[in-house]
Amino acid sequence: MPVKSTGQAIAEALALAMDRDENVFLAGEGIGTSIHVNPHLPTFGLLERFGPRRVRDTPVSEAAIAGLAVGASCMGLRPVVEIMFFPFITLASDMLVNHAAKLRYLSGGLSAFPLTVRVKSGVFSAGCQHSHHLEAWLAHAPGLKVAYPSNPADAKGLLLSAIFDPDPVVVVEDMPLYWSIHGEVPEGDARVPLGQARVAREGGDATLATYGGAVHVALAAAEALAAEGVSLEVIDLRSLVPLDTAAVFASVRKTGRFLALHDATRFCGFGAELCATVAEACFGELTSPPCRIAAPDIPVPFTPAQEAFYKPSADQVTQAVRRMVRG
Amino acid sequence: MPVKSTGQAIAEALALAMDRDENVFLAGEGIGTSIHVNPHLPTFGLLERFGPRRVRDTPVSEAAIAGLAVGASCMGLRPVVEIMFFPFITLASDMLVNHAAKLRYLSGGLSAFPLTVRVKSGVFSAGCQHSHHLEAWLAHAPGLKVAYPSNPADAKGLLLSAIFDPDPVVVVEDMPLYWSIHGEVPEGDARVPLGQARVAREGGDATLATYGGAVHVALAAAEALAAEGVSLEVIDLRSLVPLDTAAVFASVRKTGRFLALHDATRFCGFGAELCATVAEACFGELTSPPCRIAAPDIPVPFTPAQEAFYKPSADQVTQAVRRMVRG
Amino acid sequence: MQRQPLDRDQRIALLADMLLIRAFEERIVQMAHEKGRLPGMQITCMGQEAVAAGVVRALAPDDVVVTNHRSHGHLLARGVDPGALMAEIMGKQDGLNRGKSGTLHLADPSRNVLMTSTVVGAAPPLAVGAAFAQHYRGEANATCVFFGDGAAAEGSVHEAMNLAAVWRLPVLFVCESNCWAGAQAHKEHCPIGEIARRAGSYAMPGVMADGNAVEQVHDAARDLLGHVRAGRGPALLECHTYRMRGHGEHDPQHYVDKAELALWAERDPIALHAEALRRAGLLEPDAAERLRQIATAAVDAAVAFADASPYPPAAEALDHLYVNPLPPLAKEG
Amino acid sequence: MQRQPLDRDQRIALLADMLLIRAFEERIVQMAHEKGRLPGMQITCMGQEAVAAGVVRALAPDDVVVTNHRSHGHLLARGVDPGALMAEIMGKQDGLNRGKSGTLHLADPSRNVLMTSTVVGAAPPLAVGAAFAQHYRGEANATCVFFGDGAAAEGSVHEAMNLAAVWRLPVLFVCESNCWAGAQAHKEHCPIGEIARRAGSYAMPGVMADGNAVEQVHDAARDLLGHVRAGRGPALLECHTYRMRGHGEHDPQHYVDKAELALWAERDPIALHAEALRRAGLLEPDAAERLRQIATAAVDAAVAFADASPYPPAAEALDHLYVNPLPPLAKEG
Ligand SMILES: Cc1ncc(C[n+]2csc(CCOP(=O)(O)OP(=O)(O)O)c2C)c(N)n1
Ligand SMILES: Cc1ncc(C[n+]2csc(CCOP(=O)(O)OP(=O)(O)O)c2C)c(N)n1
Ligand SMILES: [Mg+2]
Ligand SMILES: [Mg+2]
Repeated sequence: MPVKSTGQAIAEALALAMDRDENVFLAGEGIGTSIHVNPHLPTFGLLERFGPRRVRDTPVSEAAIAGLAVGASCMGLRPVVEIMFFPFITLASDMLVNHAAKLRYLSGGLSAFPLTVRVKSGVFSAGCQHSHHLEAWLAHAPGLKVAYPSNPADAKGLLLSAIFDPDPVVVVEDMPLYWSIHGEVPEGDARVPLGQARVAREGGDATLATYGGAVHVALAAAEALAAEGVSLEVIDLRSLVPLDTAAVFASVRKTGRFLALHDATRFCGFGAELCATVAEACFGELTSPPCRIAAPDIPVPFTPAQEAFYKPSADQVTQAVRRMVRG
Repeated sequence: MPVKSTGQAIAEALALAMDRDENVFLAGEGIGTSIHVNPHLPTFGLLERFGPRRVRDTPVSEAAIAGLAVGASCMGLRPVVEIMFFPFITLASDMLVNHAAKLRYLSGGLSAFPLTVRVKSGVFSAGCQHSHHLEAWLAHAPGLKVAYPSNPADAKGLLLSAIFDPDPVVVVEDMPLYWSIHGEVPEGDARVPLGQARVAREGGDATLATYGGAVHVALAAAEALAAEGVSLEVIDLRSLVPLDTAAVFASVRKTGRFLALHDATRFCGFGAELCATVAEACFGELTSPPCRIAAPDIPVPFTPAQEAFYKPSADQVTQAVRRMVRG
Repeated sequence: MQRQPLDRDQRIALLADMLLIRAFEERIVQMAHEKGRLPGMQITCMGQEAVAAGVVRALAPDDVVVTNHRSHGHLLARGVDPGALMAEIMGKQDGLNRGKSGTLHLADPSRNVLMTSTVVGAAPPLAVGAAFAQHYRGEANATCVFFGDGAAAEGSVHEAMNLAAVWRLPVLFVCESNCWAGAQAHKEHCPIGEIARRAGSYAMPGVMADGNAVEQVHDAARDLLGHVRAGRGPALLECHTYRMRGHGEHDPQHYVDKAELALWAERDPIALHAEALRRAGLLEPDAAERLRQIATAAVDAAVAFADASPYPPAAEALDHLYVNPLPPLAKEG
Repeated sequence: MQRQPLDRDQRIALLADMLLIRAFEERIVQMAHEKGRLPGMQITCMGQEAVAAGVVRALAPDDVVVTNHRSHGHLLARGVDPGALMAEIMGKQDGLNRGKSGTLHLADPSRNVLMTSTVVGAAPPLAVGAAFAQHYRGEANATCVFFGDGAAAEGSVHEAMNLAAVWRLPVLFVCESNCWAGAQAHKEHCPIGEIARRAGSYAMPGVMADGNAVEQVHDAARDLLGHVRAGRGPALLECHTYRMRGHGEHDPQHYVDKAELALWAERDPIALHAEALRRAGLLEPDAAERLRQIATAAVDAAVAFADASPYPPAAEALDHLYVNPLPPLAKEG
């Protein structure tokens, strides 16, 4: 299989979906003509290839972008729109939460909204108005589905599933992965179903569930722990809604220990859902308290050392696992 | 102490704050001239009493209302603005989450934003574009504080604390309580500090933590359980941020059992945070898995029987407690 | 632009539409005050019938309608079945949306009443999306969106108009300017008194019509739809009218100047149009009354249909959220 | 409106301001391309100095400034210390905001540069809040808010203008219309080519100024501030200028027509103003060069100051969030 960057894999999914279905179009700020000249950007070259009818630069109007997706999808198109950075999803949140997620329900099942929102996440020295991990918001909005890939093959496969899913799906893309993570990517329409977690590394001593860029932090920690004889199972959730609780519970039943890891802040983060559901379902099998490793409850800081302080590290993971395993 | 409705108690807090501090003003849609003639509405009579300079009806512009609060508070005023119904907080969420919550941090502590947002919540036969419990969103936004009173005295006391707190505070008001719940309300500036839970009913067999209107559901359940010889301790959290974990943990250490209850949907709801934190901190003391009682993961339905189906009931609580206590 | 003059049947159809809407809304008002009869708040378009009839009759069947909380008139003018509408307002199983919508979020995709949002200001961006689909597919249809004068203060309306303009999308923006936004008078939220003048911010034509003169509304809508359908981008029609009742039936209108209300009552759109038809010799003496009876009978039948329909089962609350529902979450052990 | 003509010192001060801003931005550009020197993206106002100097010099010290991501010029014209500014851009402890803001969210409340938001379109509603406070207290000051032409497409800008207008708040809206929003040309986001014309939607005066002619900008700002201070409500000033570099230094401007860029380079605001002063006999032959050297020296000193400042401690990331911090969460057993 060819090796691609995560950004290239996403671009491949977008191109494939557009080739396959005339109803697919792209819209967003700078997705056609971009300030960037970077072949690892997911929309690189797509304007040239598909033209301005299907690859549409929008004004800076997040509510209208989301409204465009809702309205067009209700007419049977398959919009794939981009919200440039995660904090700006607030500006689209009425359209996503009160409309994309609810209008089918309100119609009594008469309407459908097969739209996809791509949103760029991550921490990249721009401070808290550009970086804010809000996946727990999306996951708490019934009617949305949420995918959060960690690698090129999943980024492609989950995006394809999202685009061809009949319901609204938000795909969170950890922007730094675009160029930092390369991997084998199956050719063609290689979808990864929503709601199927992946065991990123097998292990027997403890289970860690995570998603997105944090998967790589977890894998680094698992590697370090292996050298100490501690074996950490890393589950890459891949989608948060639907959530593959079966995979998580099966692993916890095997290891008896559970950790959740994410770049979002801790309080009311997605890790709370994970720990709560594991505590409820696997109470008898847990040999130690579930544990969250997450960012502190602060905005993403700007100055480099503080930014690093914010982001959960492999070190924090190894320490937490060690404490857990050694009692 | 005089007995008041929850709405009257809130009105009392607003009037008291305005009397005490010229920097306090009110703004929102219909908070001056209202379509309602109802003495249990929190802003009833305030326009007449304080005049249109301090009680300001705004256009239907939630982002501008929130921006008004952020900008005015940065200048030293103490705005108290209203977002009419909880789902519309989405439209204010950029201003609240990216600005009210972050601008002090970004200033390196030079600025302060002593603003209060009152938002009306609850389920009242208007469907899911008027009813959506989003307190977990607010609690997941570092930089905000969140209060959620259940009765007249707390509604008054928490609102006073919010208004005079130097940080941004969102106070969620369960609208149906305005007229349905009456109680004794201390006169004068009787603040209830943010971050102090209240034991609403003592009990020894299990601990239930909740807030807002759900407190009354929990108390009804506790009453029913008492008749069966099961004693449920009900903790009214009163504020979600800061969260009085000490009070919750102390109770769980006594009872060994924990339930979280709220009207919000279950997945990634505030109950996840409660169960996760209890599971982490009180693992050894828990004799059964923590348990969430929450709305199903659907929008608030319109038709009456489905609306009732949505809302967690005392029956659901008693059943869950029974299952837990009887093993 | 050349516009066909309306023939007799068309002019009478406008009257019949308005009478049906009026009869329907009068019944809603009546039932709203019968305890336990209708769940939730009841918002009517009483007095604004000419906007609904005049605009909607100007649309082609394939045109799309997107509307807001004050939508009964738009749906009825569109030919939506009054029985299914009434049943939905009651939350019944045979309602348009199986009781999921209630009065506030009515949709009838079979009649291209595509979406309704009760979030003030949300309908315009939704409509822009629908119009985009029409444009993308090369269809010659338009999307017509109704919003209130109060809604014009929402940022979403600006974004929608701007996007429709730069992309030249076929949207007819219809502002039902009824002098109120809740208890707020027009001048308290609009500094220029006229929403239509904002069309200039988006290089689109903006027309202010007398919203109580059904033929004026109709003609303006037809003209602007001509512009829109010709691929020349969106257009804005403001219809100046009056909300004859409170915001909803829970609003006693205590803040409304009774003299102002009386003045507008004299300009009742139905009476005005009937009078015009009579003067033109197109309406026999008892014809209006006959049409009114037909409308009443239709509403009677609608109520009977709705009354006969059961409520949907409570557990159906779990349905209709996703096309592909989530798998049930794994449960303990 | 009667306006005092500027005296020699004032006209030279405008030149000095622009030279300082230019020198500062040139240094930022240079340092942006030195690896590891400046964290994050670097956005400059190169070419737009006349807007910053012309508008900010028209303000009184008690007036409030709210700005956006392209703010260096606004702060420097306001007299903010270049050393503290440079240190902040570097993320240093002696930066304006102890490294918490970086280049994108600079605030200096001591100079009434109250808030900066890098959320496009957010500055105007924040400014309306500040102006409300001035109005509420009966102060005679104004709030001046800078936003881009791209930002004008955001709903928040509409809401802000509308609210300021109905409440007649003292806001001067300044649109820096620099022909680009990222890689998007003006006509792709604005259907009328001129943001100033939208003032008519809010019953406020709207003026389009040549944003490269500092005295024209200054005069227009003074006139509009006169209107604003007189309690006659907000005003809108659009300054037509050009973003001479990429959106930020990470943008190679590959989509920019080099001929267009060259045309604008010929209209450099500094050269234009220096030439005007020279023609008026107000600038000795080497005076401009002397002022340039002063500016360069100030920037040298700023860089030296910033370089000497340490980074703030990592754990300080936990500070400055709340005035009344949350109590630490209770921990296990
Ligand atoms: C975003 C939002 N804010 C507030 C409300 C509450 N609300 C419902 S209708 C209304 C007034 C709307 O006035 P207008 O747009 O003129 O429509 P009208 O009711 O006059 O037809 C308000 C404020 C809402 N539904 N949505
Ligand atoms: C709400 C929001 N959307 C998108 C962005 C990304 N962004 C930053 S600057 C910019 C372009 C702004 O253009 P304009 O307002 O004209 O300002 P200029 O950069 O030209 O000064 C965009 C889209 C943002 N910061 N905030
Ligand atoms: Mg209205
Ligand atoms: Mg620009």
